[in-house]
Formats: sequence, C-alpha cells, structure tokens
Amino acid sequence: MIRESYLNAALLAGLLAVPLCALLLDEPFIITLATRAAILALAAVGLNIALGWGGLVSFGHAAFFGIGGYSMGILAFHAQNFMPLDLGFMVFDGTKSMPIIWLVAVVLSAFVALLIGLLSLRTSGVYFIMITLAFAQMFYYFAISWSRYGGEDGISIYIRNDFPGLDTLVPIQFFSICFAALLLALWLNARLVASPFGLALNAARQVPVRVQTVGLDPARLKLVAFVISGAITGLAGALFADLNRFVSPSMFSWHLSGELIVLIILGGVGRLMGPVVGAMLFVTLEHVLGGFTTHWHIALGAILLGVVLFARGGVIGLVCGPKGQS
Amino acid sequence: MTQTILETRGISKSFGSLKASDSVSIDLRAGEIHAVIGPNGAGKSTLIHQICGGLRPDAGQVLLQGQDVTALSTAARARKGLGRTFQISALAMEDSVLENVMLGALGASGRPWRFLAPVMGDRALRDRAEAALERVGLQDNRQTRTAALSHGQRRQLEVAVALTLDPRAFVMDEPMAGLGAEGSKTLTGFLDGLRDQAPILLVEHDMDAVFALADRISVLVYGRIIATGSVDDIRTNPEVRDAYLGESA
Amino acid sequence: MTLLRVENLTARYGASQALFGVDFTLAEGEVLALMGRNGMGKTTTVKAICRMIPSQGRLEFSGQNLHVLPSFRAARLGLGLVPEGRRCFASLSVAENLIAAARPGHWTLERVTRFLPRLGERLGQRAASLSGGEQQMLAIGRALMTNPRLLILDEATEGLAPLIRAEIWGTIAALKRDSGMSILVIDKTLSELAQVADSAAIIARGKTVWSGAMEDLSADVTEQYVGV
Amino acid sequence: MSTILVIEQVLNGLQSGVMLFLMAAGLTLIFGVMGLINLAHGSLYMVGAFAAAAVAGATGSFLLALLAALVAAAAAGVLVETLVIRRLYAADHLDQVLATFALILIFSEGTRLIFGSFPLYLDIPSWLSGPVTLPGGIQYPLYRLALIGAGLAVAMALWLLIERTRIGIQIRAGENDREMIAALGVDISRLYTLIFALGAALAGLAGALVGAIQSVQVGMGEPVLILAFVTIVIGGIGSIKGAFIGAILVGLTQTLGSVFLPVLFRLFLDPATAMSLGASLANMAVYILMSLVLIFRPTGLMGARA
Amino acid sequence: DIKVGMITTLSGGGAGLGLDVRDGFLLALAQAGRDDIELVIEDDQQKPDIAVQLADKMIQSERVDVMTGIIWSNLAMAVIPSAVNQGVVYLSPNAGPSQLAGRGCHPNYFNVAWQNDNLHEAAGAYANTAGYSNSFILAPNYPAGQDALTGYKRMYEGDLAGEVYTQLGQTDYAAEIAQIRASGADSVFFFLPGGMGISFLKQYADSGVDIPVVGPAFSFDQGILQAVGEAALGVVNTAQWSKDIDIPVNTAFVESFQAEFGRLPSLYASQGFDTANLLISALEKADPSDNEAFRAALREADFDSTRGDFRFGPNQHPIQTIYAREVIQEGDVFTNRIIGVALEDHADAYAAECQMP
Ligand SMILES: Nc1ncnc2c1ncn2[C@@H]1O[C@H](COP(=O)(O)OP(=O)(O)OP(=O)(O)O)[C@@H](O)[C@H]1O
Ligand SMILES: Nc1ncnc2c1ncn2[C@@H]1O[C@H](COP(=O)(O)OP(=O)(O)OP(=O)(O)O)[C@@H](O)[C@H]1O
Ligand SMILES: [Mg+2]
Ligand SMILES: [Mg+2]
Repeated sequence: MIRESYLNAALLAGLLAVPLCALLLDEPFIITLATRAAILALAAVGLNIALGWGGLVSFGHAAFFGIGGYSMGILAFHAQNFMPLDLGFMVFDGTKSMPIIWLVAVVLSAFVALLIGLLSLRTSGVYFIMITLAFAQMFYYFAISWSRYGGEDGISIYIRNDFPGLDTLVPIQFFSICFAALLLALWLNARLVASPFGLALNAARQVPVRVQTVGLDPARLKLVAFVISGAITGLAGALFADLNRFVSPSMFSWHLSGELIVLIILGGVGRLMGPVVGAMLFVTLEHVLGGFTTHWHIALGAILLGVVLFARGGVIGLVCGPKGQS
Repeated sequence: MTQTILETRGISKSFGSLKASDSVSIDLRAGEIHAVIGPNGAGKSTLIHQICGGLRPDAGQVLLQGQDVTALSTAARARKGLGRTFQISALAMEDSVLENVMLGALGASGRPWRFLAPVMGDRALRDRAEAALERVGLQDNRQTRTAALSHGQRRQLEVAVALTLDPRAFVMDEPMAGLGAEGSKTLTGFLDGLRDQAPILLVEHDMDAVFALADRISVLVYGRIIATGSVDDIRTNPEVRDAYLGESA
Repeated sequence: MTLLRVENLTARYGASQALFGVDFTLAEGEVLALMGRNGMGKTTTVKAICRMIPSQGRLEFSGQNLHVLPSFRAARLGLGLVPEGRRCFASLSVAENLIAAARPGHWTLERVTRFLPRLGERLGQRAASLSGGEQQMLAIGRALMTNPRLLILDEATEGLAPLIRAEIWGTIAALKRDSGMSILVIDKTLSELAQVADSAAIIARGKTVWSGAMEDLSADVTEQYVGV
Repeated sequence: MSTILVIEQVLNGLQSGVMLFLMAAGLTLIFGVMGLINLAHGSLYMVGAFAAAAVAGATGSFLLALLAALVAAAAAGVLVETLVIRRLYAADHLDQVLATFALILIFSEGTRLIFGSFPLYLDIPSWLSGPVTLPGGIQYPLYRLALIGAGLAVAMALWLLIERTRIGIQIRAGENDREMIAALGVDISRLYTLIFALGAALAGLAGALVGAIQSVQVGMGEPVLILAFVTIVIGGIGSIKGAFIGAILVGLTQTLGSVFLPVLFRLFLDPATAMSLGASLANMAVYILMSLVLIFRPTGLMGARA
Repeated sequence: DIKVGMITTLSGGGAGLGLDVRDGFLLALAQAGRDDIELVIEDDQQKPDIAVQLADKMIQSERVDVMTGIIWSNLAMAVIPSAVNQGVVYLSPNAGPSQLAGRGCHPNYFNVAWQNDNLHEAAGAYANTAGYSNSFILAPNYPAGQDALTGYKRMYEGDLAGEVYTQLGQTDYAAEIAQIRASGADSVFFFLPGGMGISFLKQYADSGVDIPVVGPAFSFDQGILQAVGEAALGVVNTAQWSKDIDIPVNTAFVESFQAEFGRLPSLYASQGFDTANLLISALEKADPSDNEAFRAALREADFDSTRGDFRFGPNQHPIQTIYAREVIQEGDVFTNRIIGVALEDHADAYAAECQMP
C-alpha cells in the first residue's frame, strides 16, 4: 500500500509532465487531452465536495457545468458579434476576458446551486439523486429551445477568450490556466475537509441527528457544501467551453452528470484526488481505446466493470487501501 | 426551593388514534436525577423527542430555564443548553473519538462557518474537547475510530459530546441499553457524579440503575404520568407494580 | 443426543478477529445459556452458527457440518433465530412477518398467536409501529413459525419493561416445559437465566473460558467473567 | 378542441403510462428489494425489442416474438445478476451505479456488434393493426387498446404477486432485512435472481410491445430509463402501486402537456411564441411534475422510507 | 501526400449515417486508386465536445489539409467555423446549417450535400404541384426542425392546418396523429430524422389516418426504410439523389457499393462518394498547399456526380436538382423511385447574405 499523499503528488506531477513532454515532442493534441482531463477533474472535484464529503449524490451537476459554459458562450458571443447584451436593467457589451467570465460563471452557478439546493435538500437518498436530475433536465430542455443562443446547435466562439498576459490559443498556456484552477480547487478542497466546516459537514453526512444535537443545522451545512460544489463545477464549465470554443445543450445533459459521477467513483469517492485519477484514466481510455475499434465502448465497459468488481473504493482504494487507513 | 431547569407543561401528542403523550407535565430541578419509567410503548421516547425538538407536540409547552422553547428547532434547543444522548448511539462512526467531541465543541462555539483554517489547530475547541474526553475517561482513545469502540465506550463518548456543550440539562434515553451488568455499574457510578454538572432526565428500564440513581421517579403509562415520587414511593406503589414492575422489585 | 456441537470456532470481521476458539455442546431438549461481558463474542458466535458470517472450526448441527451450508440451508435444518435488536420486517404487518418465515410443522399462525396473544390482537399492524416489547414477541413468534429444533434467543429481554421481561422468561420456560424445545439463550441477567438454563458456557475475549451445568456455576466464575 | 380529441389524448396518455409502468415496475422492484440502482434496465428493454424483432423477422409470428423478448430479457437479467450484480449487494450504491453504467456500454455496443448500426423492423401483427371505432365515434388504434389492456393485466398480476402471495411477502421482507430473511430459511439469492429476471422480463416485454410502434434501435432504452426513474420516484420507490400511479401521471402529463400547453399559451401569446414556448415547457413538464411532487412529498406519493 | 481528416459518427444510435458516409468515401478513394491520400477517421460519438477535440487533434497533431465527415448540424457548427478559420478546407458530406451558407460562409468551406433547407423547400414545392392546399406540418423543437418548417413554408403556397413542434427524441406520436386527424388537413409534412421518423410512420400507418404524407428523404433513406417497412409504402419524399437516377456513374456506384458492402447505398453513401470524388477532382488540378488554387479547383466541381449535374453557387453550396421520390417495394427490399422533379437547379435562400472575404 502506498501512502495516499505520495500518490497524490505523483498524480499531479504526472498530469503536469504529460503535456510538458507533449510540448517537447510537438504533440499539441496530447496537451489538449491533458487540458480536457484537468477540466473534467476540476468539475468532478467540485462534485466530490457535495458527493464525497456531503453525501449528496447529485445527478444534476451538469446544470452548473452548463451554466458555466453558457456564461462563457453568451458573454463571448455578444463581444464577438458586437451585439450588446440587454439585461433589462443594464446594457452590457459582452466580454472576452476570462477572469470576468469566470466570475460570472462562479456567481451564477453558486446562485443556481443555492436555489436547487434549497428545494432538493428537502429530500434525500435516491429522491435527491432524481430531483437534482430533474432540475438539470429543465435547463437542458430550456437550452435546446433557446433559439436566441443557437438552441441545440449551441454557440461557436471562434477565438478563445483572453487572459491577461497569456496567449490562450497556445495549448500549453491554456493548459497552465486550467491546471492552476485545478490546483486551487484541490487546495481549497483539502483545506475545507480539515476545517471546522469540513468536520461538521463530515458528521452531517454520517449522523445528521448528532449534528443537530450539538446545535448545528445539517441541512444548512449541506446547502453550503452544495453551493461551493456547484460554483467549482460552474468554473469548470466555463473552462470547458473555452477549451472547445463552443457551448451547446449537451453540457447540460444527464450523460454529463453521470460521467462526472463515474469519474469520481472510478478514482475513489471522498478521496481528494479521486476525481483527478478518474478523469485522467477516463480521458486516456477514451482516447486509446477509440483508436483500436469502433466498438471500443465494450472494452471501456469491461474495464469499468473490472474496477468495480476488483478495486473497491476506486483506483485510489486499490492502490492506497480503504479510506481512513492511511 | 431548588430551581427548575427543564419543564414540560401539559404536552400531548397523538399518532392517529393513539395518544402517545397525554397532557404530560414533568419537571427537572437543579442537581437531581429524575427518572422516567414505564411499560414499552408508554410514550417515553416520544416524550424525549418532544423535549429535544425532534417532534412537535400537538399541545402544551416545553420550557428550558423558564423560557418557552416549544417552537425552536433541535439545534436551537441544543444551543440553549439541552444535552442529549440517544437510545441507539448516534456518533460519526468513521471518525475518530476526538473528532466526535470536537464536533460538540464546534457546536458549542457556534462558529462552524470557517472554511480554511484547520479545525484541529483551534486551541480553544481542542481544549474543550480534551477536557470532555478526560471527564469521561476516554482521553487515551482519542485517536481510535469510533466504530472500534465497545458499546460502553460509545455511551461514554455520547456523554462526552454532550458535555462539550456545557449543558444546563441532560436528557438520556436508555443509556444502559445493551450494557452488561458490569458496564451498567460503571455507567451508574459515572452518571451519579454527573448530576453536579447538570441535572439528568433519565429514561431507563434497568431498575437497578434507576433505583440507585434517581432522586425522583415518574411513571408513564399509556401516555400519562400515573405517579411521581421518591424511589421508595414508587417501589411500593401498587399501581406501578401492576403496570410496570411486576414482581421483580 | 447432541444437537449442536461447536468446537474451536474462530471468526473475524474484516481484519479484526472476534472469535478465537469457542467450544460447547448442546443436547436435544437442553437450555444452554451463553454468557460473557459486552463485546466478548456471544452475538458473533450466534451469527457464525446461523452462517451469517464466515467462520472456521467445527460446527455441527444434528450431525451435519454447517460450514458447508449457506445461511438459509442451515436455518432449514432447524435453527430458529431471535436476533439481537429484534430485526422485525418493519414495513410488513405482524401477520406477514410471521408468514414470511413459516415452514410446515407444529407451530402455525394460529398456534403462535394463541401462544403470544399480544400478537394475535395486532395481526394487521405494521411491525414498525409496535412497541419494543411487542416487537420482541414478534421476533420470537417469527422464529417459532420456522418450527425450529433449536431456538436461539440473543438478548431477547433487552430494553423491555420488567413486567414484560418476566412474561418473556415465562414464555421461554413454557417452551421448555411444554414442547421440550432446545434453546440457546443469551442474556445479561444471571438470576433469570439461572431459572431456565440447564447448562452454561461463558465466553471471554472470543474463547470459551468455562462450560458446564448451571448449578456448577460458582460465584467466583461469574464474578470474573460476567461481572456479577 | 373537441371532446373526442381530448378523450383520445387521454387514452394516448394512459397507453404510454401503462407501458412506462412495465419498465418502472421492474425498476422499482429491483430498487426496492435489492437496493440496487439499475441503470442497465433500459438495456434490457432494448434486448427485449431486438429479440422480438429478430424472431418476428425469422418466424413472422408476433406472439413468438413476444415470448422471445420475455425469454431473452429474463435470460440477460439472470446472466447480469449472477455474474455482476450479485457481487455488489454488499457494495456501496455508487459502485452499483458505475457497474450498471458499464453494463449499458457493453449492452449497447454489443447489440450494435450483433445487429449492426441500422434500426430493425418489428411491426404490429395484422390481427391487431388498424383503428377501431369506440363508442362516441372515436377512432383509436386497436394495438394501443391492446397495450392498455395488457399493461393493466400485468399491473394487476404483479400487484397480486407482491401483496398477496407468500413469495411477495418474502420479497418485501428481503427488502427490509436481507440477512435476516436468509437466517429464517429463505433462499434469498434465488429470490433475488428471480426478481431480477422478472424485472428484466417486464422491461423486455415493454421493449417488444413498444418496439412494434417505434423504432427498434441501439440506445432506445435510455430515454425510457430516465422516464422510468422519474416515474418510480414520483410514485415512491419500492411501491408497485406508486409505480403505477407515477406511470399514469407521467404518461398523461407528457401527452396532454405537449398537446394542450401550446394551445393554452396561444390564448395570451402570439402563435409562434406560444408554439415554441409550449413545446419547450412540455419537454420539461414531467421534470417539473417530479420536482413539485418531491418538494411537497420528499419520498414520493406512496413512499414511506427515504 | 495529402492528409484528409474525417470526423463522423461511428458509434451510438446515429452510427448508421456516419458509416454510410465513410463507406461511400472509401469506395470512391479505392476506385480512384489514389494511395497518396491518407485518410484519418475518427468517431465523434455524436457529441459536439468530442468532435471539437477530434478536430483540434486533426489540425494540431495530424496537420490534415482537408476535413470532412460530420453528419449533424450541431456538430458542424461546433467544428467547422473554427476549422476553416485555421486554414483547413472543409467539405461537408451532409450537414448544411444556414449560418454557414449565409453570413458565416467561408472560402474554405464547401458543402457537397445540400443546404439544410433544400429538401424541405423541395417538399413544399412538391406539395404545390400535387395540389395540396392545407398542410399539417411538424418537426422537432430544435434548430434543424425550425429550419425545416421554415423551408417548407418558403415554397409551399397553401394554408396550414396546423404546425407542431415535437420533442427531440420523441418516440410516441399518438398525440400528434390525433391532432392531424382532427385538423382537416389534406396533407402532412414532417421532418423527423432517425428513429423519430420510423416511430411516426409506423404509428401513422396504424392509426388509419390516410392523409398523404411528404417529407425530406431522411426518414425514407435506404438505411432505415427496412425498419419502417410497409408503413412507408407510397410516401413521397424529396432528395437530390436516388438509386434509380439513370446515369452511368450512378449505376456503377450503386452496383459497386452493393458489391463491396453487401447493402444498397443510401443518400448518405452517395454524398460521401461525391465528396471524395470532388476532392479527387480538385487534387488533380492543384495541391492543397496552394490554398488559393486548390479552392479554385474545388469551386469548379469538375467531377461526375452520382446525382447528375452538380455545381456550386457563390456561397459554395450546391445548385442542384431535387427530385420527388416514392417509396416502393422491390422484392423484399423497400426502396425509392423517382416520380418527378420537385425543384430544378435549385440554389439555397441564403446565398445572397454570403459575402466571401
Ligand atoms: N411515528 C409514529 N407513528 C405511529 N405510532 C408511533 C410513532 N412513534 C411512536 N408510535 C407509537 O407510540 C407509542 C409510544 O412509543 P414510544 O417509542 O414513545 O414508547 P417508549 O415508551 O419509548 O417504549 P420503549 O420502552 O419500548 O422504548 C407506541 O405505541 C408506538 O408504537
Ligand atoms: N460488524 C462488526 N464489525 C467489526 N467488529 C465487530 C462487528 N460486530 C462486532 N464486532 C466486534 O466483535 C467483538 C464481539 O462482538 P459481539 O457482538 O459478538 O459481542 P457480544 O458478546 O454479543 O456483546 P454484547 O453483549 O455487547 O452484545 C466485539 O469486540 C465487537 O466490537
Ligand atoms: Mg423508547
Ligand atoms: Mg451481542
């Protein structure tokens, strides 16, 4: 068994080394893949805060991913087409600046997470899974018929947005941005888990009544976790949109919510780096298997099945042993 | 006259046609252990739930230190000084013993909304938690996973968590449940010393413990208090013998 | 004739070993008390006998090796379990709880409800809304419905009012007296056990430390291993 | 909008609800009893439809095709249960999610490997095709009437099985405490395999019945799966009665929503806006229904437990 | 060597279309005997984000000269604008969203199939010729669906008995069919691609409603006709190609496709085949490294199209004849037969908006 902290360091080093090697070998697409993995990992890190530590199995995190994506899409669309965005109370030119887009994405998804969380947290268990799905589906269908922003076709942004001091079109530079965002989220996650809030949240997942009897409100703890979680996934959505220079309703789809959950389980639920391992593995498999046969889904399915049957606690569980033992 | 810490005034609760609490008035005074006994299904746990906030009474009031808390949530009552242990242990089993008491201390501090500073680095919380552990004698097990504790130790931990809240009153539902003779004896001794800290409202079927501990006993049958009095009053009350004690006492 | 033979039984929960060698035998028609402090392995022994957890050693019921059988087959040989914590099927009615377990034999729904009249009055009520004592009765009735050759009672009086405890002890005594049923009983209170049990086995730290006839049990031994 | 049209639409809603029930019943059974979130349930629906199409193509008999659907789906169910699911009862819910997600991939791509990428042909048998005239002059397809009838019959039989038979009681007991029912002498693994096969067979039957009026193609199970989940959650998980009520509610909401919402909006909006707004809202209608139900009844209409 | 990147849908529910395009394309390459064309094929799983990444891969890592293959409009909108702006020539074998035909046209973008509205416009025109004057029209509620209804209405001169948007991916059309029955329409126009169309047609046939139906070829194409079966018999649909277009290149194509792959070619296969032949014709005149010359060669469209005359309009979209076909049965096989011309030499409605830089 390897100490989890060593593995974590090795993983991050790996995720950083792959694009650097790709840079040397002049394989820009590998960098794009690494960026994709980093962004999916970021989204899943967000979900993991709700799912892993708060015990909130959200099957609707695509809602936040999509809101992040559409924040980027809409702001950049207006900037790109020189059509001011009329918000009713103010007129806004749109923007191509990443920091502003991120801010909007984070604030909007946090706000929506607050609303969804308020309503959803009345339920628990499978009911919670399904009500979060319901909200995401509402966004999905709304986006599909929102013809102003392309409906099902989505919005294409021809040039990637700007980040002060960087050329975001250079793959490695955009990767650095995403990697930095991932590191920041992981750092936040680690601090959160060890913080007073994390202690209370952890207990709220296991024994809500106990938390109540010490004078805290478990529902509110979970709500805050849900909001933080949604905000991080929203940020990932904005980055994902920028990676593809494109947003569409598929960012809201339940497949995406499911995929995020799968990433976490694959890596290890409630493990700091679980989402990162999951994302790296998933993106690699998708890329490598796809090269062999058009029926690669069978192979992917078999591998996932193998992980469930023979690696309880995900890949990290396999390598480091069960949670709480190291 | 001693001060009344906790009091119910005519609380009633029905489940359908069943009257689980029928105008129950009971009080807990400073420094005493007040035991509530009664047959199974008499409504003891239901009474506890209403006192602690898990159930809302259909009628009547719950007063804590003279203040009406009937409308407050469980969490709010806890903040006002109601310390509770459960019939079945409710502890974070995956966490260490220390983390469980830290949670109590955190609740008592009322400041859970801190996201970045490590909780274990908070000296004030830490001291409070350690003090509670020491009080129940679990200080050597602070790093043990709660799941690995024995039954009796879990009971002690529950009390420790309640202690961190510095409660005005304890409410305990069958703390002896599942403890062997020896365990019961130890816990009895421990609870005996606890009454100086805060009075205890104790629901218990273990008559040895009740008779050893209680200053007063109330007997609940079909949702009603049929008698309240000293140990000897109750022991000899024929109604109580019929409804509850049988020949055993 | 020996009904249950347990020899050098060992068992573990994941990484931690709970039983280190439990031995005792129980004859047909006998009532055996299994005693010991908290956490010493009484329930674990019962679970092993009922094949609810994996175990090693010798485990024979009327000459059959239980270790080769899954839980339900062991039960069909004639093990009737009243588990620790009652474990009634909460969402089922009293009658359904009984029917779910029924196997042909002496004990039928009528006999059981006549024997435990409190249940008879509540056949349609959901188990979840029964009081603790009634649930305990139900668990006993349910075990009887399987028409066991050996009834296993694990803390059958826990959490019950003194009056009902007395009733349950009366029930156990009646079973022994009227139907000559073999019974393995675990309980905290020595005095009540002493009245019904023929023999006893004491477990400490997962090992049998004493076994023999009930009347041979000395105060020293119980003081040392049971704490009374 | 004439009464006839309204009645016809109600029938349509009923019919899609009843078919949804066949899916939802298996799902709710499997979830309720085994605590298993079976994402692969939609794949069993697909297996049923493909088996039916293949057999109908080879033999020309619709009844044989239905039989084949039942057998193939049940067999697939048994296979999946014994090879994969059985090892996961003790595992975390989330592990089951991952495993059944993996099974979707395998089933879908496996079906494509065997049957190719093009939709298959499965048609209504001639003795059930065409419309009949109902009292009041409503022209309604006979096949859809037959679906309503078949669905109601299955629902009734299932309800009797679960509520009235000893096996049903044991199934529900296993739902409460699996280990305990085994310790009482009930072969719970066999019972589980049976339930899984039963759930699978119902899904397969639904796939075949619906396949005759829809497109038999890879991935056809996924939209139905999501709807079936919505259904059992509305009804309350584990409850057959709940699944039935939920299914009818969802069927009616979907059908009537898509027809009447645009009409409703036309009362106060211009036609183009009304149409697109109505259509989008109709898409969301079942989800809105589900969230409303859950907000007011957090464990569904018939659910007792969380 | 020339490197061509093909991103198309090869897995999941929509794989049939992608497979046909790919096979048609491969057949043309094989027949031309060009082994200097390196074809990189990738599966987009019908997911826009995957398609974008594959495009990035082809452009960044594989450094392809020409790209092609995308089936779906939403994927096309995700990939094409950015690809052509990076200097890659894109030949569309299927999707033709209106944005790319009008304001978003680009010298590097060529459409070898149709602009999305074309077949619907043809259906509208056919409705006029057939004397329909009260159509009930329906399509899914998404951009291509909205374009379809717009396209039909652009040419159709009669009244509308009803206009309905269905749900994307909907499988049950009982509600819509009941509305059609009640509407008093004399004809039905629908655009329901893939499984949606199969479901609609089967249910429509069973409902006993016998109002004539027209639609674009997508629901009557070779790949899915067998699944629709008799329900489709006699339905009129519009397409720029049909297997019975009686010109040698088409006859040869149908024969060789069937010989090679063991199935009849579909509309998509013909489009893949034509796309490859267009590419080959241009490669014979210019090298992609000379972007200007290569594009000029493409614009000439100097190849034998399976659909007969083919030329590009100013926005590099086809100007072509669109036929009305009827579904017939030949032995066991359901297929189409041309019954007339719906639109002669038709160009799309957006060409005027296109200002080529
Ligand atoms: N949620 C409920 N719905 C219906 N009946 C209930 C509910 N909760 C409790 N009851 C009933 O109310 C009565 C009182 O129950 P309570 O749990 O308070 O008894 P108790 O005195 O604590 O018994 P015990 O000593 O066995 O724990 C019982 O008859 C019980 O069945
Ligand atoms: N599910 C479990 N996982 C891990 N350890 C367990 C589990 N159940 C019991 N143990 C441990 O096994 C040992 C024996 O427990 P067991 O329940 O058999 O004791 P017991 O004699 O029945 O005690 P009690 O009188 O409290 O019921 C104890 O140390 C206990 O902590
Ligand atoms: Mg109680
Ligand atoms: Mg025990």
